[in-house]
Amino acid sequence: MLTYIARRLLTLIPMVIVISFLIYLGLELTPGDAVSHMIPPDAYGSMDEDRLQELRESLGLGKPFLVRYWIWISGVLQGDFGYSLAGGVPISKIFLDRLPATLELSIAALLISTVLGSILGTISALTRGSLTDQSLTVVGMLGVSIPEFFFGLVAILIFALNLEWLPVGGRTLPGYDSFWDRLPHLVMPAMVLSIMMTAGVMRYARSSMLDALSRDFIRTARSKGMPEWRVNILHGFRVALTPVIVLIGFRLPVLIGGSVIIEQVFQWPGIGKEFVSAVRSQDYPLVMMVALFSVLAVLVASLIVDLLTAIIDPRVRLGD
Amino acid sequence: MNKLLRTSAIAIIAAQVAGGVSAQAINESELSDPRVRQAIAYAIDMETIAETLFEGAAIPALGLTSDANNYPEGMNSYSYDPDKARELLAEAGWDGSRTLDMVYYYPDQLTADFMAVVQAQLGDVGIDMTYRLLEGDVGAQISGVPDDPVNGPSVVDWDILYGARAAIANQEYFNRFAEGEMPTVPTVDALVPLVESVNATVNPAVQRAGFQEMEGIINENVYILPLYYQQLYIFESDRINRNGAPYGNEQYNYNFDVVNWTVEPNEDGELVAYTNGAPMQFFELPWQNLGIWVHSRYAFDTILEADGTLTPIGGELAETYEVIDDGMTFTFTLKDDLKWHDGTPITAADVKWSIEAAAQAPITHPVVSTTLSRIEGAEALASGDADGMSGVTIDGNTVTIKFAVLDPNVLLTFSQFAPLPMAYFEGTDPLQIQQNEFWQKPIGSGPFMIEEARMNEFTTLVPFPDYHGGVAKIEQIIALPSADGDANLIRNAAAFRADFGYTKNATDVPSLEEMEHMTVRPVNIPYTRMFWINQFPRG
Amino acid sequence: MEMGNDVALSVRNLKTYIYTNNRCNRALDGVSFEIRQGKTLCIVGESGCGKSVTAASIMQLLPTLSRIEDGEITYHGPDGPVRIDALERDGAKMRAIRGKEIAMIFQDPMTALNPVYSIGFQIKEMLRYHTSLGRKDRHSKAIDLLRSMGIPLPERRVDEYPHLYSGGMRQRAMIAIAMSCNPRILIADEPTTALDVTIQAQIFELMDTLKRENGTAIMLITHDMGVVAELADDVAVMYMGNIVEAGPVGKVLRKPVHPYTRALLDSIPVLGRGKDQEIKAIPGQTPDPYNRPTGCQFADRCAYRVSACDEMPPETMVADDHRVMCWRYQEFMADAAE
Amino acid sequence: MTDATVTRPRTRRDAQFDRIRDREAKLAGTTQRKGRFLSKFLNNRLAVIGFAIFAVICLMSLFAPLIAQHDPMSPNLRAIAKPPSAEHWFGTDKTGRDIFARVLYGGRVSILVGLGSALLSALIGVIIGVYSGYVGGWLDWIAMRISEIFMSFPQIILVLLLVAILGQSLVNLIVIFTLTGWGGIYRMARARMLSIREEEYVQALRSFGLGPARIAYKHMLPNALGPIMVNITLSTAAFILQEAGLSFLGLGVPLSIPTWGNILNAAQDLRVLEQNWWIWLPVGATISLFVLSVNFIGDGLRDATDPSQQG
Repeated sequence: MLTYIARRLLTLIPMVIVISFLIYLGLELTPGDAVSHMIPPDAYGSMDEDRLQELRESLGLGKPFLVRYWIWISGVLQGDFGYSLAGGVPISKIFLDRLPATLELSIAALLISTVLGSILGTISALTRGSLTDQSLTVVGMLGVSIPEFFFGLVAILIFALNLEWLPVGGRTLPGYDSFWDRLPHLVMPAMVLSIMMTAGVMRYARSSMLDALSRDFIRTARSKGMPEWRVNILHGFRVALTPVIVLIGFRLPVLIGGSVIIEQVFQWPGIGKEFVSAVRSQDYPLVMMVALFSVLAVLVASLIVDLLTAIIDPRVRLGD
Repeated sequence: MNKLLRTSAIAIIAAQVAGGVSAQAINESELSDPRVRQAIAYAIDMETIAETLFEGAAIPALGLTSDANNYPEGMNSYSYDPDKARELLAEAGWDGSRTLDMVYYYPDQLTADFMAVVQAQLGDVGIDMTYRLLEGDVGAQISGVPDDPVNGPSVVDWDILYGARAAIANQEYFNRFAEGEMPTVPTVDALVPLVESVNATVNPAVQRAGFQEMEGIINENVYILPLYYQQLYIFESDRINRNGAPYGNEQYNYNFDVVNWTVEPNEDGELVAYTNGAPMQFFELPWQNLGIWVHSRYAFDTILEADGTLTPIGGELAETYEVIDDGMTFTFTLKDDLKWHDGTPITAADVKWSIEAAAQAPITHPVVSTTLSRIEGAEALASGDADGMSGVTIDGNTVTIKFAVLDPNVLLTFSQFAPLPMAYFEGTDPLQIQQNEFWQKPIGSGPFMIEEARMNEFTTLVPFPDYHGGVAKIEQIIALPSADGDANLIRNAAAFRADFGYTKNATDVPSLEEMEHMTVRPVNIPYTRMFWINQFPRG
Repeated sequence: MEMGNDVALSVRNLKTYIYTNNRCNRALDGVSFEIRQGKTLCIVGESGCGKSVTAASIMQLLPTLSRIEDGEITYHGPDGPVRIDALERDGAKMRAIRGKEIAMIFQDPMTALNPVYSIGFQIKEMLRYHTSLGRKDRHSKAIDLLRSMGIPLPERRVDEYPHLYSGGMRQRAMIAIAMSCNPRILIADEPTTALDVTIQAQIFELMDTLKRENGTAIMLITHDMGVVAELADDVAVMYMGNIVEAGPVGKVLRKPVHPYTRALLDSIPVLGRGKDQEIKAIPGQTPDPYNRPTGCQFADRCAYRVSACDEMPPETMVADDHRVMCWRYQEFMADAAE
Repeated sequence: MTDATVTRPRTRRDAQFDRIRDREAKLAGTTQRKGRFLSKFLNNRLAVIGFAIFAVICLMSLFAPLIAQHDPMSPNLRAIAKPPSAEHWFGTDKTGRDIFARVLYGGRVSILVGLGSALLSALIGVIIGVYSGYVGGWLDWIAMRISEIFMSFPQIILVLLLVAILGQSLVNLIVIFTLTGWGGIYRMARARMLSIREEEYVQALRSFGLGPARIAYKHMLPNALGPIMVNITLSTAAFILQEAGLSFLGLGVPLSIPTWGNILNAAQDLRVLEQNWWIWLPVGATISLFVLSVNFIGDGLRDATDPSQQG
């Protein structure tokens, strides 16, 4: 098991290096750089261009592309993630600041959607063809058909501004130290973020459950006189669970991606919000690290999925 | 206030222009023909746009500066007149075969809507126009100057730029008309000496005469088409009481006496006020955007103090100050017992170091940077021949600054200039001063000190007990990271999470005005939105 | 047919229809038979003839989109007769019968066992619901069962998952599950189709032993006439939802009275008859189940067809233990006698 | 006959079964069978509804110039943010443009972006996937590695990166969606090919001496079309939603072009959200309906083409 994990992780390295090179190259091809973004356009007309050029040089932006890439990648490989160009903040600090927020949001959404999605999907499968099933299917479809930022805006309008039940946004306020203090802030973004995924999980759980229920061992279990709940849950759901977990695992990085928009809507101080502003201000080192981090998240998630599958389904052997 | 400005403008335009326009193209570009530019001016119904689209939150512009005292008699208001526009186009031989490429750099919806309206109005007189948002390196795309200052070809790749000039000194509006500085206008010989003259005097009368003459020439030829004056809107919830403190240009530092403000206690009996402008990743050097952010407003004091219109009115950190030698020497004495927020004394050495660092920092505000670059020894410092400026000398609490070149804005500069504690910047290259970790939680000199800074979440400020102007009455200021023109500002305000702040975004104004707990006050600021019409042929 | 005391289960005029794809498939169209204690009833027929539906009807394990339209299924248990067809499909009463009174083993042991639970779990689950054994007793009983099914090292294998078992072992495990509560009836739905021939023999031997030792009634569904000859006491031949001929194995195999039985027997090689035996395929194809002939289902393929065959023939007793569904069985018998 | 004393209680299903049985009894003997695919698709009520909505929205957008009474681009400063009326069915926006016309014309662009990108990525994915799946070799290896690179990004991150690199424009957006979307279809097509490759008819074709391209595209591809079509519908839905999401971030199609996302973006203004429902509700509903209809179609296609799903 451990050697398997180690090997999988090792194969990630060339992949990550190639990807980082491609991103670096891509950003290199775009006009402008972080320095030009430090100046508001309204003020640009009267700035001293020579001074800015000096700043470029001092930030190392004047060096040839490959040299910069080399400096950057060797730094990263030694654990030095570099500094954000705009404010000189160590990227590791930005990550430490933002990552918990994004993880908190993603995991909350993941939990909501997993629990809700698998329960609803199972209900839907068990009542196949009924009105419940059909309504759940349509509602689920509706869930994946409404732009999530739009959902978020309407939710803010209703729950924060009209009903005043929940805060409009943000993650915390001064003095809100415990998780429970902050919980009201988390509710809306997590719910909205989880909508799409709940619908996805539900749909998937339904078909996975239907598939499991159509299998022979379900008939065997019934033929043994097992009660329905045991047939459905212990035999059906347990088997249906594997593909659902696989789906959820693959969704985790998607969630990190999906939170980009939700973080904007709800002023959630996470990685996604940081990424958008880094992209806008061409803060290469930061863009690179966020992109790489998300790639790593995808790759590691797929590894975790493999491990989880192996734990859940005894038939699966990890490839040697 | 809004009305007042408008009527004064109308009074002036009542007189007819006495023409002296060379009514023909001066190079291959049709846009170098003043009649075409005038036609554009006539084609745009700015009055109606200001009233409807901007819902009154814009004042149609007459000159580049918004101060009617700078206008000569007989300014042409180019009131909406599509027939006149068509006539001028016909005269100029405009055949409609050219589609103008309009660019802009504000990503908001209102700007896009404004562009759509302008497109329709230009189309109405026979000028086809498409518009696009500039991306990437905006600065480079709008500031390139042609090698040949008459025939071009132009370096910038567009026909019209919609942008703005936000200035604290009137000279900023005109300085680019100096020889070979303007990306869009072939050098206008008549303007070159005028630009020089307004920069070389501290005499307001001389400056005004220069501004009037320049405004007249630009207005007549539509070298730049001023569209409207942006106002700034201060909003304030009914919890806040300014206790008589004035309102002014919130983008810059002015005396708004925050020490004496009070706020209604919250449920816990604490005097907590919310505002916006907290940092997202780091606190910005207060030398760039001089008064926008929460820290530059509350945590840093400037040498001098300005009123709401940014006219210097006295000392802030300085006890006394003086301009002597016909403006070539500026000297001031710091108050006694000034302290940084960490309790260490603010010294004249801190000030000298700050002046020298600001002169070298790449992103210092242009007006400040121009003033500092005219100090004796600035060039030697810039070229690396000297470690400091020979023109800045200190004696106890007194700082004396000698200028090599006369600067008209010395007092203005020092009313906006906040010194930093040099102890934290040892070994820092001034070029990378913004990259210093100091900016994660700066130590300032103002009435409030930063208590907690959680980037992208909030910043809290508490009164500085050793403040030279007394201890502030509000017990805590909580700043959220929303900003001017950010949709979140309105959401926070609606959710009672913004007790005071400002916006320049016309879309925000009606929203804020509709909130029962909110009062919105428009403030006239020097901020003109305009079209730069590219009069060089495109390469 | 006489109704002896040894009858474990009787089925009378059973009609089961399947309603998938918005169509109606009359999978069982009036089926009657009995299963006797300590005896083996073999149900034979081509695939799709309704053998498995019969088994599923008895166990009430029909697919969702199907129902028993008509007829009676009566289980003659120790507490008196129970009308299975009237029980709620997955209700408590039905569940008490399943596994405990009537157990079933399935065609494909590869898929009939739940892959995510150990074999032991799947046996003990059964014991937990149908016996009052404690946890430890259940475990040792599971091991005993596996051992008695001839599984080597049962102490270790009891905790293994099905994918580690070979096909034959899985079917033994399946039988172990089925036999764990000493059911009075064992229904085996083609239990060896998916297995090697050598394994088949072992499995059947095992079943035969169980029948003899426990007196279990067995209903064996198969399409293999060789198996029938080997194991059956009684035989029922099914074709398109009807039992066309039923009787003791000796009579049905040796002297079939239905043309279909004959055709079925002719279409398979019989061990011991040598290489020269004539094998005749049954002409034509089975009709579309959604578009059945109105009369005798076999008519289209039958050499004895007459116009009367357009109507459904009644069940006719040839002897007191031998019945047939054919208008012309007498002609057929006469021909066969020649 | 069933003994009345021992009948089970009737359920909703029984009624349904009775209906089917009675109908069958009536139809006995007659045959009328549509193609299995079509009949299954038509039997899926949601898929038919979806297709109807899809068709209506597409046709209305296509014939926007005939249907819309107003120019979607021409502002009217004297009729700003007017609620729906006989003149303006969906009211007017903040510059007095007719929202109904904008939604129709916006549909053209949004559908072009969504459907166009989905079709393009399917085209690329299928061309490469089918060939490399059948032939294998270095081409397969390279395509696989490239797709791995694309697919190891969360989609939105990759899209944002590419927007930053390529810049904002309509064409770029289609290119970006295509770049991010082809990988999935490629992998699916490839996997289908790998399994079909082992089937006997393919071996037979090969023994006839047919070229690999002909076998792959002419004979194998049709057998993989079902899942590909499903994938196209799902991508279309996803791209249309992403277009709207990018507009929200200010990184979508330039605001000078009306698209559904750009129109809906007005809802970011709290006042519009609270007071001018007609500015965002019709377009929000249109996006959702359209995406919903595409999803219904996809679902119907999936059921209709999946042989394992009976009933």
